[in-house]
Formats: sequence, C-alpha cells, structure tokens
Amino acid sequence: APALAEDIKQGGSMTVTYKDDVSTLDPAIGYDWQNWSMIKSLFDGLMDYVPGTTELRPEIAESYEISDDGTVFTFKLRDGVKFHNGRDLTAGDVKYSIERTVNPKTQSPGAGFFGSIKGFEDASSGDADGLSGITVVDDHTIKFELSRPDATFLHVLALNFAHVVPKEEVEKHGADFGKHPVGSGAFKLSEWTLGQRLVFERFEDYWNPGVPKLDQIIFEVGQEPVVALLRLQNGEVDVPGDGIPPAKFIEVKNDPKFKDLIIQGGQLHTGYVTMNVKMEPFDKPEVRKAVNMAINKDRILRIINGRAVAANQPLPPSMPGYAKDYEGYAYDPEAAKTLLAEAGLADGFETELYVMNTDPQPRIAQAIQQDLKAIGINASIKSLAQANVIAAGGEEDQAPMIWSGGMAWIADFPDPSNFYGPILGCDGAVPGGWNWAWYCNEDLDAMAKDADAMVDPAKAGEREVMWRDIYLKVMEDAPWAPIFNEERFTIRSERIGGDDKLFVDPVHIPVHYDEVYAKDVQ
Amino acid sequence: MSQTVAEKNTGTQTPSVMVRLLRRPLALTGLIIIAVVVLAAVFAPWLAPYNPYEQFFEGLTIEGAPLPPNAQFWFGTDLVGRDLFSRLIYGAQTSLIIGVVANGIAVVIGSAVGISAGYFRGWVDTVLMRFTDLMMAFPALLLAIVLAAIFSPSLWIVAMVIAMVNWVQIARVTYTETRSIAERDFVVAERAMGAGAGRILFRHILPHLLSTIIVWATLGIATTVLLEATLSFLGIGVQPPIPSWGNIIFENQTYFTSAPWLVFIPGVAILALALGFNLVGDALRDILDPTQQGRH
Amino acid sequence: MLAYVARRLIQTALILLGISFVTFVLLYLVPADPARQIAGRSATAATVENIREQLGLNLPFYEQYLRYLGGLLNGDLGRSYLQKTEVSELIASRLPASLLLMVGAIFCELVLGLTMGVVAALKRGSRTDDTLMIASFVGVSAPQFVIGILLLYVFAVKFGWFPIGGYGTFAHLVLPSITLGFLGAGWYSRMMRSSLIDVLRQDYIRTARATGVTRAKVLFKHALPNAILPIIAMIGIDIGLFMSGIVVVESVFGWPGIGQLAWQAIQRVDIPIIMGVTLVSACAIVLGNLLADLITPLIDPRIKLR
Amino acid sequence: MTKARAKDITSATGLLEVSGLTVQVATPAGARTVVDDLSFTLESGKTLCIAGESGSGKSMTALSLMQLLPKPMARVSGGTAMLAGRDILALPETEMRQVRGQHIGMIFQEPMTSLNPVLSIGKQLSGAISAHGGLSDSAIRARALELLDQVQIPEPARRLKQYPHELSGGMRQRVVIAMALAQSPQILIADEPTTALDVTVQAQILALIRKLQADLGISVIMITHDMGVVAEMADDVLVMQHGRMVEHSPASVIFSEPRHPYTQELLSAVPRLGEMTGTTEPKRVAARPGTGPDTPLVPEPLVSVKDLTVRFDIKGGILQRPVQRVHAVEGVSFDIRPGETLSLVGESGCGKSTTGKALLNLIPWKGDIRVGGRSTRGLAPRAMRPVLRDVQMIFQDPYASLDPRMRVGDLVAEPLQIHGLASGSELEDRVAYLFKRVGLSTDQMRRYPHEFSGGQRQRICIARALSLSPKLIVADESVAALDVSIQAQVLDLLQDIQNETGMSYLFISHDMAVVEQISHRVAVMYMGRFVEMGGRAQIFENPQHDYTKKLMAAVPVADPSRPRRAFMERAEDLPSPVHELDHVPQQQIARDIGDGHMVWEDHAGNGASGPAHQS
Ligand SMILES: Nc1ncnc2c1ncn2[C@@H]1O[C@H](COP(=O)(O)OP(=O)(O)OP(=O)(O)O)[C@@H](O)[C@H]1O
Ligand SMILES: Nc1ncnc2c1ncn2[C@@H]1O[C@H](COP(=O)(O)OP(=O)(O)OP(=O)(O)O)[C@@H](O)[C@H]1O
Ligand SMILES: [Mg+2]
Ligand SMILES: [Mg+2]
Repeated sequence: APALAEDIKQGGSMTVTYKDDVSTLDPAIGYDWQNWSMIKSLFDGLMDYVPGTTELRPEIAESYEISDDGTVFTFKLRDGVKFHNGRDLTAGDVKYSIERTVNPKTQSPGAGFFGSIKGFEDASSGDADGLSGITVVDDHTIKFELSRPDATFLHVLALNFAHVVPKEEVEKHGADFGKHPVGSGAFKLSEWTLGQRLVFERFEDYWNPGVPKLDQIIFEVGQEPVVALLRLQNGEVDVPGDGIPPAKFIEVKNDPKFKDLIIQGGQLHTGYVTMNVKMEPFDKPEVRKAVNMAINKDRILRIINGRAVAANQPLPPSMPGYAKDYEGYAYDPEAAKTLLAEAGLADGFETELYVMNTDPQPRIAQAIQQDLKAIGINASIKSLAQANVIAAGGEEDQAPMIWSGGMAWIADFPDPSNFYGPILGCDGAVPGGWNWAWYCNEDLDAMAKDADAMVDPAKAGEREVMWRDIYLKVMEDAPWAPIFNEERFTIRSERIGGDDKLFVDPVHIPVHYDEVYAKDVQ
Repeated sequence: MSQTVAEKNTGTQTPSVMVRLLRRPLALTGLIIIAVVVLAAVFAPWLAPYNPYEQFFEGLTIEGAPLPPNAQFWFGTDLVGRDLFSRLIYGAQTSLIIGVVANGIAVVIGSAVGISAGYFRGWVDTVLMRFTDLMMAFPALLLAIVLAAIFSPSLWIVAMVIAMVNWVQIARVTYTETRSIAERDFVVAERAMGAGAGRILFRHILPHLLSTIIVWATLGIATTVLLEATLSFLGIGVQPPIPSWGNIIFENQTYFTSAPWLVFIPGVAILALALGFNLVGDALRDILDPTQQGRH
Repeated sequence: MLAYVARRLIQTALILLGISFVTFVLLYLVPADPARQIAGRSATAATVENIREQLGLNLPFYEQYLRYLGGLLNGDLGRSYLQKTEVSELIASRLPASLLLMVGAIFCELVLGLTMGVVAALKRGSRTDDTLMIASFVGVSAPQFVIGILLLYVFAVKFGWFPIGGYGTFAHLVLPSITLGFLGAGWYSRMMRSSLIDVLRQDYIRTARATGVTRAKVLFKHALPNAILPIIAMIGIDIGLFMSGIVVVESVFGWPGIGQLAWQAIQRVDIPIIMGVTLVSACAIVLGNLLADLITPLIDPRIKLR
Repeated sequence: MTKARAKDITSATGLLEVSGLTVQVATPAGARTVVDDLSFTLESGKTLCIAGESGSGKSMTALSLMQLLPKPMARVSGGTAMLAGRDILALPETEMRQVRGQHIGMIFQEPMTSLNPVLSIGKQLSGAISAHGGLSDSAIRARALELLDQVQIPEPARRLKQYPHELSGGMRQRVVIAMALAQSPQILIADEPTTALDVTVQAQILALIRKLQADLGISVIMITHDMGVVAEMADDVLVMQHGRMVEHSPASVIFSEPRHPYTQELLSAVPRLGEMTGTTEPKRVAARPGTGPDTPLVPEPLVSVKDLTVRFDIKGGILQRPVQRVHAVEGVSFDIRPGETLSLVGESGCGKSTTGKALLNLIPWKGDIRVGGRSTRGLAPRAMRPVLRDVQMIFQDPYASLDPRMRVGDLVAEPLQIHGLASGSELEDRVAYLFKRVGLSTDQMRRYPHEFSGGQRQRICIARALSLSPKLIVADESVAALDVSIQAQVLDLLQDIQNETGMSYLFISHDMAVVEQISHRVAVMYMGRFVEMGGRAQIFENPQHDYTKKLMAAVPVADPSRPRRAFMERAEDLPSPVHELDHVPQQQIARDIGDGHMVWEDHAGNGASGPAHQS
C-alpha cells in the first residue's frame, strides 16, 4: 500500500534507461520523449499539474488572477524559490525565459504556443527584443496581457517552454546551455557523460521540502528496451523509460513475477489514418467514410496485443470534450463498398499508405491494408523513416494516406484544443505542416477560435461541449479514420514505490520523477 | 571460354564439369538445395498452401500472439497471423534476386576492379582503388533514403544499391591478392610473350582468385539477403506485405524469444541457400583446380 | 615509401572532399526538411522559416556546401540540429568506445576466424571441416541481434560472468566483441581456409618439410605469411566498417559507439551529425586501407609500393 | 668446417636399402605407375647417381624416400626403404619428421618454387638449421653464414636479408643446397643440384659434397643428367627409363662398358668440351645445305644493345628506402645478327638472365636496345607486342613460368592466339607439332604443369617460345634440366630451326660443352660486364681473360677415370655486385685483339687482370 506522502523518507536512487540519446535539457528546446519530463524535474514553471493527473495547479506561482475578459493573467510568485546556482528566482526570470523561447534565435519548437501574448508577432519575427505583453510588476509579481482571450493559457504556462531559466547561466553557456542546465527544479544535473549516462541529484534548496523523494536518478541511454527489461529483472534498472517492448509484452504480462509491477494507464493519444482531401479520390467524403467503415479495429487491437482501445473520434477518452455516446463509423465492409460505389468507385482504386518503419507500425499498416483490400482499395505500403513520412505528409500531393502511429499525436497539454490546430485546422494545412489530411474547414476554425476565447473557468463545461461538437463535425467530413487510443503499459522494479499513476503520468511522461520514491530507504 | 586446344586434342574426354559435380555427394546436396529454392521461387503460387498476404483471423491467439508450427500452419504464423510457410516460399524469389543476382553483380564488379587495379598499378590502380575507398566510405543508408523518396520502392532498386555498395570489399581483397599474383614468374612469362592485359587478367590471374571469389560470393549471399531487409526497412526495397527472407527475420528478430520460429526458420533458409551455393562453389573450385585432381 | 604515404594522404584528402560533397548532395536531396525537424510539430510556419534562415538552409546548394567546407577547414563540424551539441564533441565522446570495440571485435574475429580456418584447411574434407564450414555460415547468416541477446542471456544473466551491457571495464567489452567476432569469424575462417589450402600445396612448403621442421612451424612460419594477405585486406576493411558503427550490437549492449549516433541521426536527418560521422568513418576506412596497403609489401616482398 | 653434430638414433649409418619401390600417380584416367619396382642399395659413405631420361621417375623416387610425394595425387604403392632397421616409407609422420633434415637431407630440383617467396633467405635457412631445436640464435646465425659460405654465395651476411626473387637462379639453387646441408644429414638426396650453376660453382659444390662425404661419411643419392657430373661423383650409377631401372652398376663399369642400349645412347649423346675444336660454325651448320662457313652473316644486326645497365635498389629500414644497389648489368653492349647464336656464359649471378629480361623490356633498364632497328626504350605493353612477336624468352625456371592452372596444351597455344597467328584446327595442329618437336607426346597436352617432370616442363617452355617462330629467342638455361639424350635432341632442334628459318639465339648457359656446340659467338660475363667476347673458336681455343680460362678448366668431364678435383677453400672473398648508392662503377676499356675478339679490362688495370679473384 502506498505510504502517505508525509511518511515517505527521502533518499535512495533510481535507474532509468532509454534507447535514444537525450538530446538537450534546455527547456526552450527539448521536445523529446526522453527529455520532456527530465526537464520538468530540472526546471519549474509557473504552472504544473497534480501528479498523475491532468489537473492544473500552480507551481512556482503561489496564486494567479485572471481578468474577466480573459486577457490579463497576473501571477504571484512563491518566496524562496532558488535556482541551482543559489540565486533567488524572480519575476524577471520568468519574463526572460518566455521571451527567450519566443526569440527566433533560440529556435524553440514551442515559440508558437505563446502566440496569444501581446507583442508576439514582433518578438517572434525578431523585430522586438521582448514581449510587450509581459510586465514584471515586482520581483514576485508578473503580469501577462494577451491579444485575445486564451482558455489554454494556463496550460501553456505549464509547458516546458515556459519553464524558468537563469539568464546569467544561459549567457555563460550560450548554445551549450542544454548540456549545462541550471534551473530551479527538484533535481539538478550532476553528471552527463555524452551518449552514456546522466545523473540527477536532489536539489537541497528546493522550495518544496517534501520533494523530491529520491536522492539520485541515473539515466542510462543507448540500450535496447529488450535488454533494459533483462536488467530490470536483474535488479539493475528500475524503470525502462521506453516501456515494455512490444516483442516482450505478452511474455511479461503473463509472467507472475511481473504481475504486480506492470502499470497500465491511459494516454492522451490517438492513432489515426489521414486521408489527403486534396488528392483523388479522397476528395470525396464517401470514400473517406468508406475507409472509416472498412477498418476492423478489433483485429488491429489484437495485433498490438490489446494495448489500446478502439477510437471513433479524434479525442482520446480521457480528454475533456470526448463524446462518450458518439458511435462513429462502425465496421461494415459491405456498407463501405456501397459508399465507394456511390462515389463511382465500385471497382476500387489504387493508393498509397505511408507508415513509419518501426515495429509495430508497419504491422498495423498491413492490417489496414488488408481491410482496405476487402472493399477494393489497393493500398501499397510505403514504410519509411519517421522524418520522411513527416516530410511526405507536409506536401500537398504526396501522401494519400498516412498511418499516424509513432509520430503523432500525443497531446502537449490536456486540453481538447490541442488536437485541433496543427493537425486539423487550416493553419496546419500548409506545406510542411502537420495537417496531413490537408483538411481545412473555415467554419470549424472559427468555432475553435470562439471556444478558445472562453477563458472563464465557469464556462469550462460549455467550452468542452463546443470542442466536442467541433470534433464530431470533423468526423462528419471524415478526413481521418481514427483507429485506437493507445494505453500505456509500463513496468517498474520492486524497489521503487509511488502511486501507480505516477508511472503513467499523462503529463510527466513517462514517469513523474519528483514523486516516486525508493522503498529500500523506508 | 570455348573448348580449349588441349581438350579437343585428346580422345579421352574427361566428364563434363556438371557430371563431375553430380558425382560429389556434397555438391549434389548443394545443387538440390539450390534447385529447391529456385523451384519455390518460380512456382510459389502453386506450391504455397495459402495466400502469403492473408492475415488469418485464426492465425493469432486471443492475445494477439502468433501461432507456433502446427498442423494447419506448418511453420506457424507471423505477427499478423499470416502463414509463414507460404511467405517463405514467396520470399524465395526476392532472396534469390538479392542474394544471387545482386550479390553476383557485386562480386563481378568487385573482382574486375580489384584485379585490374592490382595488375595495372600506376594511375589505374590509384584511380580505381581510391574510387573503391570512396565507395566504401559512401553512406549507403543515406543513398537508400534518397532513392526511397525519389523512386517508388522496388526490389530492383534495392538490388541495384546492393550491387553498387557491396562490390568494394571484394575489390579490396582481390586487389591485394592480385598484387601478389602479378609478381609471380608465370605472369612475367606471359608478359614476355606479348599477352595483353585482358588475357593475363582473365585467363591467368582470375583463376587463381577463384577460391577467394567463391568464398566472398557464397558468404555474400547470406549478408546481402539480410542487408536487403535493412535497406527495405529504410524504404527502398520490397515493402510490406511482400515477403523476403531478410525482412521476415528483420521484422521479427526482437520476438525471437517469444516466437522463435519466426527467426529461426527463415534463418535456416538463408543459411541453407548460402551453404548450398558454397557446397557447389567448393566443389567447382576443386574441379577447376588442376592441382586438386586425383581426389574425388 | 614516405613519398607513397604522402601521396596517399593527399589522395585521402581528396576522397574526403569527394565524400563530403556526395553526402552533402544526398542530404540535400533527402526529402525531409531539417528546419521542420527542429521546429517540431507545434511550430508555426514562421518559426520554421526563421530556423531555415538561421541555419542557412535557404541558401543555394553550393553556398551551403562551401560554408560547410569553410567550417571544416577550421575544424568545425557544425552543431547537431537536434542534439544541439557540437558534432565534434558528440563524435569525440563516442570515438573511444568505437575504437575499443573495433579492437576487441577484430581480435575476436582473428582469433576465432583464423583458428577455425586453419583447422579446417588442415583437416580438409573431414567432418571437422564440414562442421566448421557450417559454423562459419551460421556466423554469417545469424542476425546479430539474436546472437547478442543470446550471449547476454546466457553469460550475463544466467551465469553472471559479464555485466548486462554497458561500457567501462574490460568485462563490458567481452560480449559485444564476441558477438561481432562471431560474424566476422565466418568470413575470416573461410578466407583463411581457402588461401591456406592453396599455399599448403606449394613446393616451398615441401622444402620446409624436408628440413624436418615441426608441423606447427611449417604452418606458422612458412604457410601463414603467404596465406595471410587477403586477411590483411579484410582487417583494413573492418577497421573502416567498425568505425562507421555497428548499430545493432551497440544498442543491444548499450555500447556508446558511433553507430547509434549515426543511426539516430539518419532516422532524423540530423545533417551535421551525418556529415561528421560519414567523414570520420571515411577517414577510418581510407586509413585502414592505407594501412593494409602498407603492410602487404612487408609481408610479400615481391610487391612494391609505387 | 661442419661440426660433426650429434647423430642420435642411427649412429651414423648412411646405409639405405630400397626394394620394390613403386610409385603411382592418380590421373583422371586412372592410376599411372611412374616408378616401377625399383630396388637399390645405397652404401654408407658412397654416392649413388641416378641418371636417366627426363620424366623417368627420378624425382618421384627421391620424393618418396622423404615421404614428400605430392598428396593426394601420388602415393607409394609398394616397396620398402630400410634405414637403420626402419622402413622409412612406412614411418608415421612424426617419426618421419625426425628423419627429414637430420638423417636425410634433400635438394630440390626447381629452386624458385622451392623457396618461400615471402621469407628472407636467412629465415628459411635458420628454420632449416634449427628444425629440431636446441640452438641459440647466434649459433644459428653463425651456422647460416657458414652454410652460405660453403655454397659460395657472395656477401652471405647481406644475402640473409634478401628474398628469393632478388637472387639469381644459381644463387637460389645454392640456398636450397645450403638448406639441405643445414643439419649435416647422413644421407643427402640431391635432385639435379647443379643444373642451374655455372661450372666454377658447380665444381665447388661437387667438391664440397665429396668433402662432406670424406669428413662425415655421408652417403649421397645424386640425380643428374649430366654425365660429366656422374663421372665426377658416382660410385654407383643407376640408370632409369620409363620408371624402371635399366642398369645399375659401378661408375667405372657404366662408362667403360654400358650394357643397356639406353645407357649407351645416353653416353654417346654427351657433348664433350673440345669436341668442336677447329671449327668456327656450330655443330649442325654443316647439315645446312648451300651455305658454307664463309657465307658472310648479314651485317644488319637484329638486336643491338648499347650500354645496357640494370640496377636494382635494395631497400631497408622501416621506411623501405633504397639503401644499396645491385649493379646487375653494367654497361653491356653487343649485337646479335640474324641467324646467329650468341652465347652468354658466366658465373651465377653475373647478370645473364637480367640481360635477357631487359631485351624483352621485363625490367627497367638504362641504355639503348634496338630490335630490328627500333628502340624499345619505354615502350608501352601494347607497343611492345610486335617486338615480342620477334623476341621470345625461355625462362630459367620452367615451373615458375608456367601458369599452374592451365593445361600445357593451352599454354603452348597461347602465344599463337595472342598474336593471332593461328586458330581452330590449324592451332591444334601447330601445338601438336610443337609437342612432338620437343619430344613430348601429344596426349600430354591435356595435363597440367605440376604433372610433369622438371625436364618435361623445360621442353614445354621451349615449345612455347618456338611457337611464334620469333626472330630471336633468349634461351635462359634452357637445356639445363634435360637428360643428355633429350638435350641433344633439343639442341639439334634449335639448330635445325636456325638453319631453316634464320632464327637467332641469345643462349644463356653455364654448360660450356653445350655452348661450344651451338654458338657462333660467345660472350663471357663477369660481375655484370662482359670480359670477353668473340667467335666460338676464338673463345674456346684462345681464351684471353683469366676468368674465361678458369671457366674452361672447371668443366666436368664424363670420364670417371680422371682424378677428381679436390675441394678448395676459397682464397679470397667472392666479389659482389652490391654497392653503395653513390658507387661509380669503374671504367673499362675494350681491346680488340683481332677478328672481333674483344677483351675488356679495367681502366686502370693492365693485361688481363679484370676480375678480382683468380684461382
Ligand atoms: N601429379 C602428377 N600427375 C601425373 N603425372 C605426374 C605427376 N607428377 C609427375 N608425374 C609424371 O611422373 C613421371 C616421373 O616424374 P619425375 O618428376 O620423377 O621425373 P624425373 O625423372 O625427375 O624427370 P626430370 O629429369 O625431367 O626431372 C613423369 O612422366 C611425370 O610426367
Ligand atoms: N629483383 C631483384 N632485386 C634485387 N636484386 C636482383 C633482382 N633480380 C636479380 N637481382 C640480382 O642481380 C644479379 C644478377 O642476377 P641474374 O638473375 O641476372 O643472374 P644470372 O647471371 O642469371 O645468374 P644465374 O646463372 O645464377 O641465373 C644478382 O646478384 C641478383 O641477386
Ligand atoms: Mg626431376
Ligand atoms: Mg639466371
């Protein structure tokens, strides 16, 4: 039974492995599976979530106020928040950090999230040095003025891209700041051997004395997940950061030794097939609907050993706005054929299905391929490296169909809007964009804008409904065939304790490092 | 090479190479293996018990695990529930084209370059061997990615890439050996007779490299078949669901503890094919090597 | 010979130039936009454009290439797009591991391969010969991933003789070297066997035997130096091969070599890393071959460097 | 001299009894017996000479006694060979190894292929010396130097570091001899040990063997076709033909009253030095109808060589930089006219083969060579081809110069194909004709070089060179390995062809009797230079230079009754053609002493004191 938070003794160490290298720990830049939650532990932002949930709560902000029109956000900072270099964190640092992210020189992938702050255009184009919308009221007060109401703004401030960095350290290390991160987080970096391992150490002066629980976390990189699992069995690894490899899944799941160590959790993820509405014959809604009806999702779930639940709409079930009662397009090959015939394609057609080349994506694509074949669609598979698939999707006339698995879409933050803009909105339907269906519905874009302007927490429910409608309308046009929402199955060693939710944290992916603890020091 | 003066001139014809091959049990085994694979490749549609692309509903357990070999699926099923046996039979075609044709072309190019550079020395040597160095250092995977984007993936492109990148090692090895052979007295004697480079290279030096070339050619079968899978993985070769022995192994290798048949059976097929060619090659070398005569 | 080496080094520089150009062209043609890669999925078009501009990706091809060359001449390999680190630093951090594994693997290949080859040649036609032949073919056809995991499972997990992957001590080196050695040994043993068989029936072997020297001496002193030439060439090749990285073995054993760096970079089109790794491995390949070319005349004095 | 080294097991008995030795080789057509029921006894301390036709199984006999028959093609199918109570044909390999080298030493026929190309002379020698262990490095080195000295290789210390291909044919042969003597065996089997050696060295070696015999009581089996050598060495003689023994008697008996017709034929074919005294033309010329001795030779030379100089760098150090230079040929000038035979004689290593190779552009050289008026300097291989159509070479080491993987029929056909001179059945006929002319049977065309005996291979090489009917053949020791009867045949053949077609020869040989028979003119070479050149009669009947005189004196005579020459310790160091890089060779002055009889002398020197050593 998990001990109560107060009873947990601090101390101990944990070893986490990843297959891929950790690229950078600069919060303005890091946007990987590996570094996302590492950065969250090294740095702090104004906002964060309750561990293991999608519930927002202030972090270094003590409190905040939102103006009625939803365009002014004022934050009061906590006392005694220190950087790892000993200096006190001030409101100026917050401003500096966000401006740094927006500054084009930083090349931050997250700059766009701050688009609602006043002065964004000037700052992001490099015309202005800072954001006129951010005002440092005093050392402990900071004020954000938005150019439009933005219901997601608190989530944005919880993003890594809004985490606070000390200016002097950034200037000291220049471009290498990502290798010498100094933040105000619960852990500080104590060792980084490139390509091998990183060691995090507990930050003694952390403003929240109860956190973190561990003294040390060792990250080892470059190891095959299968081997990481072997090492876990051998007691050398506590958390395999890449989860349970598909090849071992059934074996592990059925192994009584592991029974108590496996943790299952939802994810803000949807896997879908995009159909390029600008390419024949997917310009016909009937065809797209036929595809939706042709795919036998249950069989696909079986192929991936049941590690997901069938999806019928863009949003995953744990996302606010998910339409529980929506039935979507049921599996019905006969009806699909009829639809095709209506579209004048009774004899089917030839097309291509792009897919990223790592297991199990090509397998899923093959299952889809077989289903499509049953209704007369001959889709040949193009299985390519991730970068190439993404590039093909960004071309208007290149990829008729793409299976999104492995590339998208895990939410940046738990808000329904996050599933729309870049992947379904008109903004994304540009060359190089992520809207691989090239779907652009001006009406829906307008609706989305309205929804996001509903900042008032009281109207949250209304906003949810609005978003729900947007996604259902999308499904009417069927630019996607949603296939499944992935469930996360992860495993941890017996030594490591903590609420199960921490290991499948929807935000601190894959593990909430600050909150888990070592049992052997209890 | 047409029949030689020496052969025509004697009454007692020694039996033809083929007959002599057939007389050796090992070579015969090799020939049989090759024949089986070739037949499988050619007659796949008639030989395969199932459609190799069909994902059988009963081909996976409830949990989604593939089935081990059983009465219905002789070699078991793969991760999406297809019949492995049928896929192997169909895959023979790809693997033959890669392992034999592409690899064969690579061997021919490599030997030609290596022998020429080793014999001519001077600028020919410099140009050819530096080009070989260049090709060896050439980022083949990158080329694969580029080609994958430019052309639609096909077996022939991957075969071409393999032929293009795989000749370099053979060139290096034959080069080194040729340098030594070219200094032997009989080569000097040939030059003294006015023999042209072509004759010296192909009639006098090449036969001495035969054993090396056979080794590389036969071992190359196994490695190119596996290389094809890597290249196809990057998108230039055969794309799923078309089977090849290499990609069956490649896709499934992480599953080898939970579904060993998916790795070991195609592995044995590749091994057998390479061994088959090796057995024939070894025998051929013995038969063609006069100093080995007298042993049967 | 000095002149020869000097000439070869100049040629090496030219080869590197050629390789850098070809690689650059290929990368230019790769249909993946590095700026997009950096910008990530949430970036706006403006951000992407901005990044493209900063990296000079909007410049005409030749200008990009010249820029790169200019950096190269100053020893600057550029910064990784995605790792945000100096490429030289990334490569330097992995070079020792790659070198170590190269030495270990070549050692294993030689020990295993030459022994197998010699035994097979001496026992030609016997059952031992056949067994060794099959063993070498298994070595060549077996997927490294499988061999690696099996070795790990048996010797590290079950017997606990070696660590389960990692890098640092000699014990870490053993299993990955053996895995690679097993594959290479297949090649080496077959080559050794065939060239030794050729050598063993030469007249000079008969002369040596006529003096009554032991079989071992005949083998090691008289036959091997003649049979070793192709092996030297193969070692030269392997030096290059191993320096350009062996992805599978590195990731199975968590070995921080160049291979993983390169593989990840290729998957994600991290151009500076790909360029850097390609150039480094090209260097290794060219130098390995140069080494082989320099050693051959020392072994076979009839060969002259020209 | 040689220390009497510990002779374990068989306390110094050189007694070998062979009975019923039968050797078979496997051919695609079935087993063929090449040695048939051979029996003989080698008395301790005695010399048994095995003479006989080329290809009669002499080498096979020798190899079978060492258990070194080429496996698996050849095997002993019957018989015993008793040495100290043991049958050495039946000894297991490990025990046989003790016998080899220590009890029986063997000298092999073909020196080039018998030496390991990648090991230095020193390595190979010390390997032989220490084959059975137990010697310190310095002792090994001392012994190696001693051995090289014994076989009269100049500058032994440097030679130790050289490789076989850097030595002349004769020097290689001497290295092989040194290896056989390395462990002072009680029995020495010598297969044509001196065929490649010039007469002076040959005399030294033969004397050396006799001395060893006297000092250590070793027994010798000597295989040779040179009846002069037989007469000089043999206690007993065994004559073989077609794998069988045809005669076995004491030497004196064989020479005085040969019984078997083959033996008689053999003896009658022996060329004798001085036979030709008084004639100017070669032996067979008389057979040429319509030409008298006074027919003037065409004045326009076919080949004209001026100041030919060939030097080889000797490289050293890890950087392989040239440290010294071999002055192999140093400013040689001569002409060969059409239809003329110029013989080149001289000490082993004096540059004869090198001169020949330069004519074919096979090695880099300096000076001027014109073939048919056309300079061959720096000609590319393609441009050389028409020249090579006219100039052919028979190499000194026949085995090494035949591609082991080709059938000999194809090898002989090759030149014709290369120059597009014949094809189809014409080609076949031509090849068959050539085979017959050199005394081989046409059914041997399908065989491979390794299936032939040394002499047979030499004839294949001759057939090859003849096939093109070139204008000049450089014949490098081309009849050295032939038994006298075949040798006579081949010499006759060469001369007949000359008479018919006007072919010229540059005939390189150390056999003075043969040279006397065949030459129009003779050049004597010493240390890379000519010391004397002139008409045959001029040289043989009126030798001027000391070195020429010495050569004449060293020729063995096929008369066992003559007193055998004693072994002479060398008085002074052997001269060496190896010099420092900055060495400037001494000038020489040519003196014409009449009728084109030239004698060269050192610039400073007076009289005929050219060479540095005299005996
Ligand atoms: N491997 C072989 N296969 C077939 N025939 C062979 C083989 N080796 C030798 N011979 C034949 O055996 C016979 C005896 O050969 P051997 O070498 O003993 O002759 P030899 O008396 O030494 O002649 P020479 O004086 O010319 O050296 C020859 O006719 C030769 O052609
Ligand atoms: N490739 C080489 N490298 C170095 N020295 C060489 C080379 N070839 C020949 N020599 C040397 O040149 C000299 C002349 O050699 P050459 O072969 O012409 O002698 P030769 O007169 O034919 O003697 P023999 O009668 O013994 O064959 C010898 O001292 C030999 O060692
Ligand atoms: Mg012989
Ligand atoms: Mg010579």
